[in-house]
Parts: sequence; C-alpha cells; structure tokens
Amino acid sequence: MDADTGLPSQSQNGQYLLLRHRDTPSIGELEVYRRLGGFEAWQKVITSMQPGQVTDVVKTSGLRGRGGAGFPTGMKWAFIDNKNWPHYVVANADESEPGTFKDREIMEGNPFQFLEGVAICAYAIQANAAYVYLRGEFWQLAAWLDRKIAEMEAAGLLGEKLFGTDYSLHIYTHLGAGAYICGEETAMLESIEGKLGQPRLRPPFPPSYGLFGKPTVVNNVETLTNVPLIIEHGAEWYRSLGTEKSAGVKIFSLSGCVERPGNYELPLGTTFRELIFTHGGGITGDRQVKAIMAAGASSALIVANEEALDTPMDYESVPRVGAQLGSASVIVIDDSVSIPWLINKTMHFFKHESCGKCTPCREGTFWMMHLTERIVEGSATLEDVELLQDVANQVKGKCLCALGDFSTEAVLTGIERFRPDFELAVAGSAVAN
Amino acid sequence: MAGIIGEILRGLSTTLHMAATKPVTIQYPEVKRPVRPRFKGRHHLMRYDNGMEKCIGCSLCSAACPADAIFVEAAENTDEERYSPGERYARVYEINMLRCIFCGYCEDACPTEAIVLGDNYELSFTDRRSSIYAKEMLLVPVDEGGKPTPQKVEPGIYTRSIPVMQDPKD
Amino acid sequence: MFAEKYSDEIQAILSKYPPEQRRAAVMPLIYLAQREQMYVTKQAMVEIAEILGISSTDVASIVGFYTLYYDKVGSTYRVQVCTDLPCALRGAEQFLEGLCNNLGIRVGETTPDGAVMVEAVMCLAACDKAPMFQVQSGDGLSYHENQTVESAASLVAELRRKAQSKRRDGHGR
Amino acid sequence: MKMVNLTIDGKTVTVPEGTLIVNAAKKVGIDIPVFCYHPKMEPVGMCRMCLVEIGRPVIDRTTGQVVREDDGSPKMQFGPKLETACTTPVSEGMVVLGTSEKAKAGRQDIIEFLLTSHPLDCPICDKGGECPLQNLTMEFGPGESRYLYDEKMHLAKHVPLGELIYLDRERCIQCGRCVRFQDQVVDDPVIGFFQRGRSLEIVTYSEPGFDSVFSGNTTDICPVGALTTTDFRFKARPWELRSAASICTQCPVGCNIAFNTRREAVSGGKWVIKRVMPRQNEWVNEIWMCDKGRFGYHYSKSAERLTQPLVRRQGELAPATWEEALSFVAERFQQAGDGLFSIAGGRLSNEDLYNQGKLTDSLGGKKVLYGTMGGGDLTAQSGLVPGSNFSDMGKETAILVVASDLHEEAPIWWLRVKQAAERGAQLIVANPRPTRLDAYATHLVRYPYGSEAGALLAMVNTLSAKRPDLPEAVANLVRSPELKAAAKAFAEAENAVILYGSEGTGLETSTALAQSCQNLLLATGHIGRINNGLVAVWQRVNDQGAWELGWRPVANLPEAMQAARALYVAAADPAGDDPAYLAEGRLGSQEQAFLVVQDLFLTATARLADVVLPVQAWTEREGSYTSGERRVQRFYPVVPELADSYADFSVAGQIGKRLGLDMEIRLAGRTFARLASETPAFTGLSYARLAEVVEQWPIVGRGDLYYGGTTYENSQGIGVQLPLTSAGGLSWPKLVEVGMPKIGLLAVPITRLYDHGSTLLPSSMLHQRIPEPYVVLNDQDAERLKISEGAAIQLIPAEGGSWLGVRAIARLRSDVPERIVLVPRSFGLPVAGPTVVSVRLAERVLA
Repeated sequence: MDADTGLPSQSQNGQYLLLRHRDTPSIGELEVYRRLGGFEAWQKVITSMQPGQVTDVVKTSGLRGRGGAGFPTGMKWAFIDNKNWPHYVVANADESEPGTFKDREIMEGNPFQFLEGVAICAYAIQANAAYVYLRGEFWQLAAWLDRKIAEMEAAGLLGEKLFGTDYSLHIYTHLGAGAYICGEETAMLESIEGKLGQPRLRPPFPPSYGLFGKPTVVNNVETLTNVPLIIEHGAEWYRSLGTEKSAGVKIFSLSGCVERPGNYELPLGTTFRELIFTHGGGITGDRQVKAIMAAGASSALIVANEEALDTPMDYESVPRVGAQLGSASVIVIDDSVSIPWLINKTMHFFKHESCGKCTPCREGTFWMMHLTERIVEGSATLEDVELLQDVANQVKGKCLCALGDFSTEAVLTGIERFRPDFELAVAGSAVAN
Repeated sequence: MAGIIGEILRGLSTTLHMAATKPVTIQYPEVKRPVRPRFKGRHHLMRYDNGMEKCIGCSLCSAACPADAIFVEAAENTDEERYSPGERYARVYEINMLRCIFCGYCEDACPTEAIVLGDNYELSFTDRRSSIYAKEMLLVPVDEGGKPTPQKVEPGIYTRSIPVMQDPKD
Repeated sequence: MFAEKYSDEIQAILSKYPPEQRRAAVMPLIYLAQREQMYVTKQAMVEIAEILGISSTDVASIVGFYTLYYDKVGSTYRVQVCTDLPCALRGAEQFLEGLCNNLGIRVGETTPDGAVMVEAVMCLAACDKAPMFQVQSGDGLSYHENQTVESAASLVAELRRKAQSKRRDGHGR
Repeated sequence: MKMVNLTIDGKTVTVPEGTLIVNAAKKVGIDIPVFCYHPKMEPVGMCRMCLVEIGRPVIDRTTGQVVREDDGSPKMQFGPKLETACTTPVSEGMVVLGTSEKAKAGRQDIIEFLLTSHPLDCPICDKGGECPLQNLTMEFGPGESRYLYDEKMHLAKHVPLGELIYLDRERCIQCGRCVRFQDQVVDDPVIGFFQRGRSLEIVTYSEPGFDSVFSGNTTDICPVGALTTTDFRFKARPWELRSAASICTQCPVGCNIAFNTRREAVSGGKWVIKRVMPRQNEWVNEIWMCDKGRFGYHYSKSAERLTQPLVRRQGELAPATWEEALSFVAERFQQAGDGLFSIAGGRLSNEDLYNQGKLTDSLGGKKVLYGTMGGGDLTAQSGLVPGSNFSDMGKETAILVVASDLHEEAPIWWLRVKQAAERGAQLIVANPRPTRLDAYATHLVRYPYGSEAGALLAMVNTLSAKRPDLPEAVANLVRSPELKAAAKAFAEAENAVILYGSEGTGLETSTALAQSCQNLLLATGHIGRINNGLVAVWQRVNDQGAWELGWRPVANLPEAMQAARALYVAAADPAGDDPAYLAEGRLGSQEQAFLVVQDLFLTATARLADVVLPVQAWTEREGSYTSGERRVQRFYPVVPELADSYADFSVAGQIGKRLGLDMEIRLAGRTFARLASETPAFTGLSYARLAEVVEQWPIVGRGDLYYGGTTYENSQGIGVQLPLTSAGGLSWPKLVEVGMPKIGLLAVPITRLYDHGSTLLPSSMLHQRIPEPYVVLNDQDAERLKISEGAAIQLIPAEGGSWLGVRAIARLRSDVPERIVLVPRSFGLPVAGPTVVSVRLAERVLA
C-alpha cells in the first residue's frame, strides 16, 4: 500500500494486483474476496455508472490487451456495434502458446477478480451472456470456474435483475479440445459456434460481427482481471503504473533455462535483466544466456547481449531489439541450445497447430518442418538453410491469420542472428560457441 | 582435240576403276542393312520386367501426333485385372501406320517411356484395315520372369497413379 | 442410447447456448459421448447430429479437427507429456524417454494391457513446472507437474490398476 | 446503384459498389487467378492465390479530401502486404496491381506451396487439360520444384465418397469449394473436412455416402481432379471431347446442359456421350444441374432401344420397312377419320407435338396430353412475364409453393427458391406434410390432402370481399393464423410468384388448384409484371409446351378412348402405367381400334400395338422444349441416330404426307417456323432467335478455366420466354370435397426424383438411389394395422379395380398425416389422384 495515497502500489513489495492469491491464498473463496473489497466495482458500475462511462474509464486507463496484440481495450469496447443486438463477451482463456501459463494461475488462484472483470466488460457493452473459452486441457479449471460462477449466482452477483436493476448477466464456460488456433479470436468464435476452429476473414471484426454473428468483445483473461482494479481505483491510478505508453502491471511468464521459472507480476517497463536475474534467479547451471524469446514460440529470437538485457519490457521498447512483447512469455535460452534444434521444435508446434485453412501456412509449416528436421539431423546443406529462409519469407505476410506469420519469426531471426549455429548443424555438429 | 581425248580417257579410267571395285548394292531382302542409331521405325509398346504394361492410357501420344494416327481409349485397372502399375491403362491402343509419319513426337510425349519407335521399317499390307496396328501387335513380348497382362495382384501394392519414375535426368 | 442415457446432461449443456444456436453444444456433447469409451462412436455422432439438427459429417469434422477427441478405440488412459520448447529446455524429452523405458514401450504406444498410452503432445501451459504431463480419460483431464520418472511410473501403475477394475465393472471398452 | 471507379493493371473500370476486385477485373478481361473463390459462393480468402497489391488514395483526415501529388494525381498508399482480390471490395480511386513483381512473386509462391503436396499425375488425371491448377502452374508456377519428392505425402487415390463421386485425396488442395457448395449452396452438408493442417481431408459420414441430389456439381467446381464422377472417371481426356448444347429432359426446369462426346472403339467406333455438364443460363439453372439430369441420360443409349418399325402380322409384331409401316398407318388413320385419338406425352418436343397435332386436327381427331395435371392454359395467361428471373427475387418478392415437394420434383427450382428466400423473399410453403423447403419458409400452411384449391381460396378469402363458398374441410383454414399471415405477406409483397405442383392431386383437383392460384394472383394484383405469376411444376419436360400447342389432358382417359377407332400413342405408356386402360388385352375396349405406338422402347403399350414406330432420342436430333417458366429453348443433335429411326415430328409428318397434308418432315427448324406462324404465343420466334446469347454475369465461360469445367460457356442460346396470352379472369372453381373415407385410407400420389421412369432406369449408376416400389404410411396407422417398417404390402382400391400383385414396401413416417398413404408415381401403383384404398400385408413374398 502506498503510504501517501492509500492506493495499492507495486507487487515487488509483496502486494499483488492480479496474482492476489499469492498474498491471500484463500482469495478464491467468495467470502474472502468480498471481505477484501471484491465485487464493489461490479456493484458500482451497475448501480451508479452508465455503460459508456465504464468504457471511458477503461479507455482513459490506457489498458492494452494482454493476450499479445496489445490493442487498447477501451477502444475495442467502444467499437461495439450498438445497432445490432444482443452483444456477447468472450473471455479468451485458450492459453496455448508455448511459454505462456499466466491465465491459468489467475483463474486458479484469483477467479473472482477475473469473473468480476468479465462481468464489468459485459455491462459496459450491455451483453447479457459471456462465455469463457478455456482450452480443453483446462478441464479441471473449467469445473472450478463453474463452481465459482454458481457461487456468484447464489450470492446474487450473477443472474437476473442484478442489484435491483433490469440488467441480467450469465457467464458460461466453454471447453476447447486441443487446438492452438482457437486462441485466435475469430477461430475461437467459430469454435464456440460448433464449427471447425478456423479463423474468419477480417473485416468484419468481432465488435461488429462476432459470436453467432453478433457484436462481441473478445478479451484475454489477464486483461479482464485488470478491469475491476481500474474501476475501483480509477484510471489515473492505473496510468501511474508502468510506462507512459504501456500502462499498468503485466504478468511475465518466465520459462526455459532459468533457476526459478514462473509468473512474475511486474510493472510494464521492467528490464529483461531484472526479470531473468533478479526474479528468475539467473541461468541454470554455469551457462550464459544466449537468446530470449519474449512472446513464446511465436517470437523473434533476441540475441541476449547487454543491450538486450537492459531493454525495458514494454510494447514500445522490445521492438527496438527486433522483437515484440506479445503476451510477455519470456523463454530464456542458454548457450547449450542449438538454434536449429529450437526452430525445429517451434516448427513442429506450428505444423501441428496450423488449421489448414490457408495455403501458405498449411503447406509452409509442413515444408519448413521437413527442412528444419533435415538440418537438425545433419543431412542438409547450406542451400537448404537458404531454402528454409526463402520458404519462411514466402509464408510471411500472405496468411489469413497471424499463426502463419508467427511460425516464421523464429526461423527468420534465427537464421539471421544465429547463422553460425546453422553452419555447424549442416556440418553435422550441434552448438556454436 | 587432245583435250577431248584426255577427257575420254579420264572418264574411261573411272569406269574401269568402278568395274574393279565392290558394288554397293545390298541383296535385300536376303541381306538387311543396319539402321542408324536414331532411325525411327515401327512402334513398340514396352513392358516392365514383371510384364506389366508401361502404357497408362493417357492419350498424350495421340494429342502430340501431328498426323492424328494414334487412337487411345483408357480404362481403370483393378487388382483382379491389372494391366499397368497405375490406376489407368490403355484398353484400346491403335496406330494407323498409313497415317504415321514416324516423327517420334509420340515417344517424346510419353510420360512413362511406354511407346518407343523401333528399327523395323518393313511395313506393308494389302488392305487399309491391316494398316491399323492394334495394341496386341504393338506390345513387346513378356520378358523372362514376367507375367502376361492382365495380372491378378495382391491389393495394396499398386497404389500410385503413375509408377514412380527413375530420375528423369537419366 | 447415448441421447437417452445422458438426457439430463444434454439438457444442461444445451441450456448454455441460445436456442437457435444449438450447434454450439457440439463440443461439450462430444466430450459427453467420449466419457465411457474414450472415443466417439459413429452411432454417437449420428445421435449428436440429430440432437443439434446438423449432419453427422459435421460432427465428425469437429471430432477430426480437435486433438482431444478420438474416433477410434484407444487406451483407457492417455498420458500426454508436453515436450514443447519450454518443457524440452527443462528436460521433458529425457523424462519422456525415461518413462517409456521404464514402462517398456515406445512413445505413442500403449501398455500391453491396453490401459495406458504414453504420447508426446504440444504445449500444455505449464512451462514452469516441467517435466509435466496430463492424463486424459473419459472422465476428464488432470495435470501432473514437476514430475520425475519414478513419480510418473508409480502413477501409471495406479492407472493400470484402475483401468483393470474399470474393465471388470464393464466400463472401458 | 452507386458506381465506383478504380484502376486494375492500368485499365480503368467502373463497377457497382460492393463488387469484389476479382469480379471487377473480369469485367475488363483481366483474369486474377483463384482457387477457393467461386463467383457463386461467399468469398473465404483461403487459398491466397489471388494476392494483389492494392493502393488506396490517401485521404486528409481533417478535410476529407484526397491528398494530391505535385502533379495533381492522387497520392496513393500501398499496404505493406499483398491482399486477396477475392475478398476485397472495390473502393473509389483504388489502384490494383496484379502483375507487379511483388504480386507475381506472391502467385508463384502460392503455386509452389500447392504443388508441394500435389501429385504429378496430370497424364492420367481426368481434370488434366482443363485443370485450373495445371493452367495456373503453367502461367505462374516455378519451373522447377524445390520440394523433395521423397517428402511428398502419399494418400489414398481411390476413395468412393458415394456411388457417384470418387475422391483422390492426394490431388485435393483443400480449397473447400465442394464442402462450401454442399453446405452453403444446397444445404446438404454431407461432406466435410476431417483433421487439420496438412492432414485436412474430405470425408463423408452420411449413410449412404455423399447422399445429395446435387453431388455432381462438386466435380465441376473442383479446381483439381480430386473429385471425379463414376460416369467420366478415366473415360476420356478433355481435349478429345466434342461438345454439343442440349436441354435436360428430366423435369420442367429445362436445365441448359452440354454433352461431351467422342468416338469409342468398344462401341464399334461410334460417337458416344462421355459426360454431361451444365451450361450457363442465369435465367434457368445458372451453372448447376441435379444428379438425375447428369447421370440419367444413359437411357438414350440403352440396348433396349427400338431399332426398326414393327408391324403385327399373324398376331406377332414383326420387323417391317418404314414404307410398309407408314403406308399402313396412313391408310388406317384415313379410315378412322375423326375416330383418330392421339395421345402424346410431355417428353415430346414442341415440333413433335405440333406435327402430331396437325395430323390429328386435319382428320378431325382428338388430341390428348397424357398426364394428370391441369392448369397449363392458366400458366399461359398468368405465368411469368418475359424477363422474370428467380435470381432477381429477394426482399420485395413473395413466393408461394403449393402442393409440391420441390426438392424432389424440380431440384433446381428448389435451389433457386431457397436462395431467393435467403435473399429475403417471403417464402410460403403450403403442403399437407413437411418438405425440405420448410426450413427456409417464412410461412407454413398445412391443409388436408384433397383441399389444395380450398386452401388457396381460403387465402383469397382472408384478403378479399369476394367470398367463394368453401367446403367444410377447409372452412377452418380461414381462421388459421398461419394462413392469414401467409395471405397477408403474399398480398403485401411487391412481386409474387406461385409454384404449384401435383402432390396429392389428380387432374380435377389440380385444375381447381391452378384456378385458385390464378385467383389469388388476380386478387392481389400479381399478374403481368416481371417476377410475378404462376408456374406449374409439371411432371415432364415439355408439358407446358403441349398446353401451349393445344394439347389437353382428359379426366377419364380410359373412358374417353372407348370411342376411338384408331389410337396414336407417342411417348406415353398407358398400359404400363395402369391396367385400367386394358380391356381384354387391348388398349381401350373397341376391338377394331387400331393402335400405333411411337416410342424409344418396346413399352407395355407397344407390345399391344398394331404398328410400332421407333424414334430418335433427343440426343440424336434437333428440337425445342418449353420449360415450366415458359422459356422456349433449343436442343441440338449430339450423336448420330442409333438406328433406322426418325424424329417424332418427322414420323408424324411422313404419315401426314401420305394423307396428302402439307407437312414438314425433314427440318425441325422449318417445323418450328410453321408452328411459330400459327401459334400466337410463339409469334416472331425462330430457331435463330432461340439461339441468341447475351453476355452473362458472373463470367464463368469464355475459355476461362479458373472456375473449372470447359462447357459452362453458353454459345448456343439462352432461349426466349413466351409472352402472356390474353389475361384470364376470376372464375371460381367448383371445389370437389375430398373428405376422409369412413373406412380405409386415402392414397395420394407424390412425385419422387429417383423414380421408375423409363428415362431413368437404364442408368445403372443411379440404381443405388432408386428405391424398390414403396408407399409411405403414418406410423400410428401402421401400428394400428400391424404393419412394420419394410413390410411388403398391397393396396386394394375401394371402388373396384384390382391392383393385386403390385407389391410395395411400407415406409413409416410420423410426419405423414394420419390415414394417408403416400404413393410415389411411376412405381407401378396407378394412383392418379386421391383414391380410397385399404392396405393389407402381401402374402409371403414369392421367392
């Protein structure tokens, strides 16, 4: 707690805003959550705010989507088409990007704050139904959320005529069944509608043509979990966290070759060095950090030099070292790792997860997987590396959705920034250094 | 004057010289002259070692033929009655030798090297109908170790539409 | 059949979606159909199609697209080890190999009693707790994190016992 | 409509707002390559083949004006990525570059990707030669593959999706055209994608497989050879085929089709038909056709065809020369004089009907159209006005479909009505039982069988002061809120069309229904304007033409035939259809009635004939048909005649000549010219007129191979819709009470697509779709009668006559009204109209 303002401050000092269960392990109990001020924001918006006001507060707060694209959340809500009814909210809990595991912890530990965020978003766009789309593997989590939703209904926090108004809201969970592509918002909508999880053409975007063809807001779990705080403490408070253009706190999922992998809730703008060495406990064993992937398997490979390590992790700074912050799923790669091996891993993933709808992604990931396989096996030539680069460039910028482009990131930056590794692999050896 | 005599003598010397050399006439048909390596004679339809026909009935020879001499009619193989390793074979294959100009385009067009122009130039017939060479006449005999077509084969062996070719650069 | 046996569950599932969007219930219904035998029978596909007013080919398409649905008889339990990049960086591949050696099978194979299949899968969103795997059965999925070959092997042994008793009770296949 | 100007590859084009770039390019003759896009389906942007560079003028945000360069030209902003031309609508000032280096590279990239998984079996692929992938590879593809052959996927190449369509999994490029066609266009989603990514494959899980009456169209639109038909598979190469324009004869829609032919050694060197494909006619069938039309044509080459005239000598039919046969017939017709009784089937062309009519009229004989459906005179008075097109019907239109299971009777009309409903047309479906059209209906009206006309009059009743008396059975309908709402919607629509069929009706009920339909149109003012009017869903291709030429069905044909001294039966088989026509082994009862049968086959009637005259099938000759929409369309000779036979019009003409009449016997065109000069509705028409074409939209022909198939192009005529004859007036039909019998059940005829007609049965590849003779019973009735599904039963008519021996399989449905038996036409059960019957189990089925 900030002594001057009485508002919650940073998490470093032991106070968490999103991962609040780390401070209060029982916050997943309705009683406990309410005692700590939970659902006050929910009651406040319903009883004292117009939907448009809620959207305005979120807009002013500078909250940006935490799922990867970083689109301003309030703006998305404001885009909703008010000529077409009903509206829907879909919470994206399809967390499937290798290296991302933050939403699961939020929903397991701090479910009510997330659900409250869903509810406030629904009110802001006047939706009467919201769906939480969980990846199929989160089976137990879905059952847990169902119980939490039932508790909220029993407490009169969800259901018909809330807080004596005419507003009603139901939240439902919907389980996916093992398809990374369903994390793409339009594929997710198709999947809820009972179709193949293949992305739709855009435009139209979900705020005008979404679930069941109706205006829909799709937000990531973490994004929505921020919302109750913003309503409770105000947009200005939220803006005061993080950097000027990247407001607020963010959960950084740290994985790979570090001593203490896990989720770290930090203000946007924290450096890679601080995350990896201060919080993550440094590199495992006696190794050096070689590369960093900042947004899971979809990211470009950042050469982990001093400059990169000192780069603040926010939406504006990470591009300066040739990558994107995305979902802030930081995978740390040490110097024992061969980059061709690594991209072969990511290619297997993308080939397996390509939905098959558009040609470049369907055929390109398949081809790139073959090529990386040969390179790793040592049965390739340098020409194959050139070919791999060509194929990746051929895929890039031609696909229907972002998955195809993502699949090329590690390939292109890997070949460009870690060429010696490829030369060695072609020669039959494993790691450069 | 002397010039004329000289010319006569020169001519006579050639005559005398030729009278003493061996004649070029070959006693055809008793003796047959070997053809040049790139000579194009009557066609053969080739087989694989196991006796299967190479022809897949694609009609590309017929399409390539400038004289419209080739007629192909295809049908589908079954494992019970298999003529060629792929899905399709030539049920009817005819070449009208009266129309054929032996240009070899058919050979060029053939994707499976099934039709090959041989070195037989002795094509004669007494009526027009016999000028049409049917598939039975064009097919080469089955090699030792091969079986005649149609063959009955185990299912699941021939699953490609066109048999996998040797490296085309060969 | 399926539709009669689970009529209450089916009604509960249908109530989550707008009445004119029944098709949306196809995924939960397939999970339901998979509950007993860990795969969706053709008969169940036909029944789901009838409940939702779509074609059985539509249902089959969904079963084919998503990896957690099966259209063929398999093992009672599937042990699915994540070997994606972050897990692999923390030894998931060695773990998988060790587990398979311990069980005397290869990756993708089922134990001789047909109870447990061990396979490698894509990211399960537990990258910080590798090596880890999930166990899928008709009843659902459970996560097992920070595993060692020994802890996993003893879990598999327990699953095999459970599968055996399940089969005695007439469940399973 | 707002028009938009843009530039594509340097050409300026002006198109309506909302047009997609691919289509705008087509307009100026630029072909942007596509695979997944199809102009008849919603764009999906999957294959990425149509990538182009798109520049848009920069707009100053403050002023809203286009920013200009120094030279005054608009400043253009090009996106960083290539965009898909098939999904992007045009916008003002847009510049599209399809041939820039970047765009060309993009095309080459996509082709290369597609070829990584595509087999190199063009030499044997049925699509080879007319394959978009092949053509685009030649045009844009890389010269050499960088993909290792060993890494190619090898998949099953012989996967029957059903008995009509085969799938080659290797060749499929996952464009989804077939899946989308089945789902979006014809709403039979029986094929789908299975798996995902590179493993995506087409599957069907329906029973029986790929069970859709439109399945053949998927092979036309497949841009590779992944889908092939049983009919054409490995039968010929496209470049060896000749094409001839024709009209499908299986139903009154009159789909424009093209026959592809080649010579065939196994047929003794004859020209034979190798396949049938639709021919574009945006007013009739667009670019679609149903499987009955596509695969049913085989009857024309059946070995059972008659090959020479037969004359009865010493009680036996024996071969004779044409001279003998014709002279004999002429002589006997002369003797019969006004005792000549002509029966013609709706399968005959306009020319045939004209000549046969002429011959009959000149002797003072009687002309009878064989059939049980009435109202053709009314469709001529209040039918569709020239220029009408189902494709243009949308929000402002109401379509009423009454007494017809359109999906079974005229599939293409079903499709077009469905699409009109999807565009917003009010669709009223009136039928006693549910049909496949109900799903798109905005209003459903149920009435009891036998009360078709009553139901329509009830609609008039709710709207108008003129109150015809309604029989008791339908009086309640007037109070039905559904019917009221339907009538209101119909009356309020700007345009309205009625399609009436013959479900459950006989001649009498059908004629009353047609009159009621006309009354409704008159009462609501929906006559004489484009996209308004009455359409009859006839049972045969040219029934409308027969009506136009003065042929009429009669109520009781067996009775009417009694007085005949000579019977001239063409393209009809009364003896085969109903034993009631027989008396003592003869057609009709008069012993001296001389019987001439003119047909393709030795039908049951022909077996009784004194003279049998073989004729040419429609594939062997020229002629014209008049469709249910009153569109007169030409068909052309496709193959040489099978044997020593003549066209029907020529046979009638030759008989006429021998009677001293001036008749055309050689040229169908000249026959048509005579017909046109004598028949008011046909005034001014000629073969040349019928052969006129106009440019159609979307462009799928013109040698264009991107949309698949080479025979779409229509260069031989789109036909001409007949003008309305003198307008009819309100006249209230006398309604017949068809009440429920006190005992027994009411058998009513229905029409099925796959029936036992002689123009379908010879096509063996459809046999799996053609059921055994069957009837449909209400399941409650069946339980009461102790009849189980699949039981062999017999129907016994209450009013005498015995159909003993005609067995049928009982099918039980809950959606058939109680105490009703549905009896499909042509399966051997002669139910000509609502008939009271009793049902009994057939004694053990004979071995």
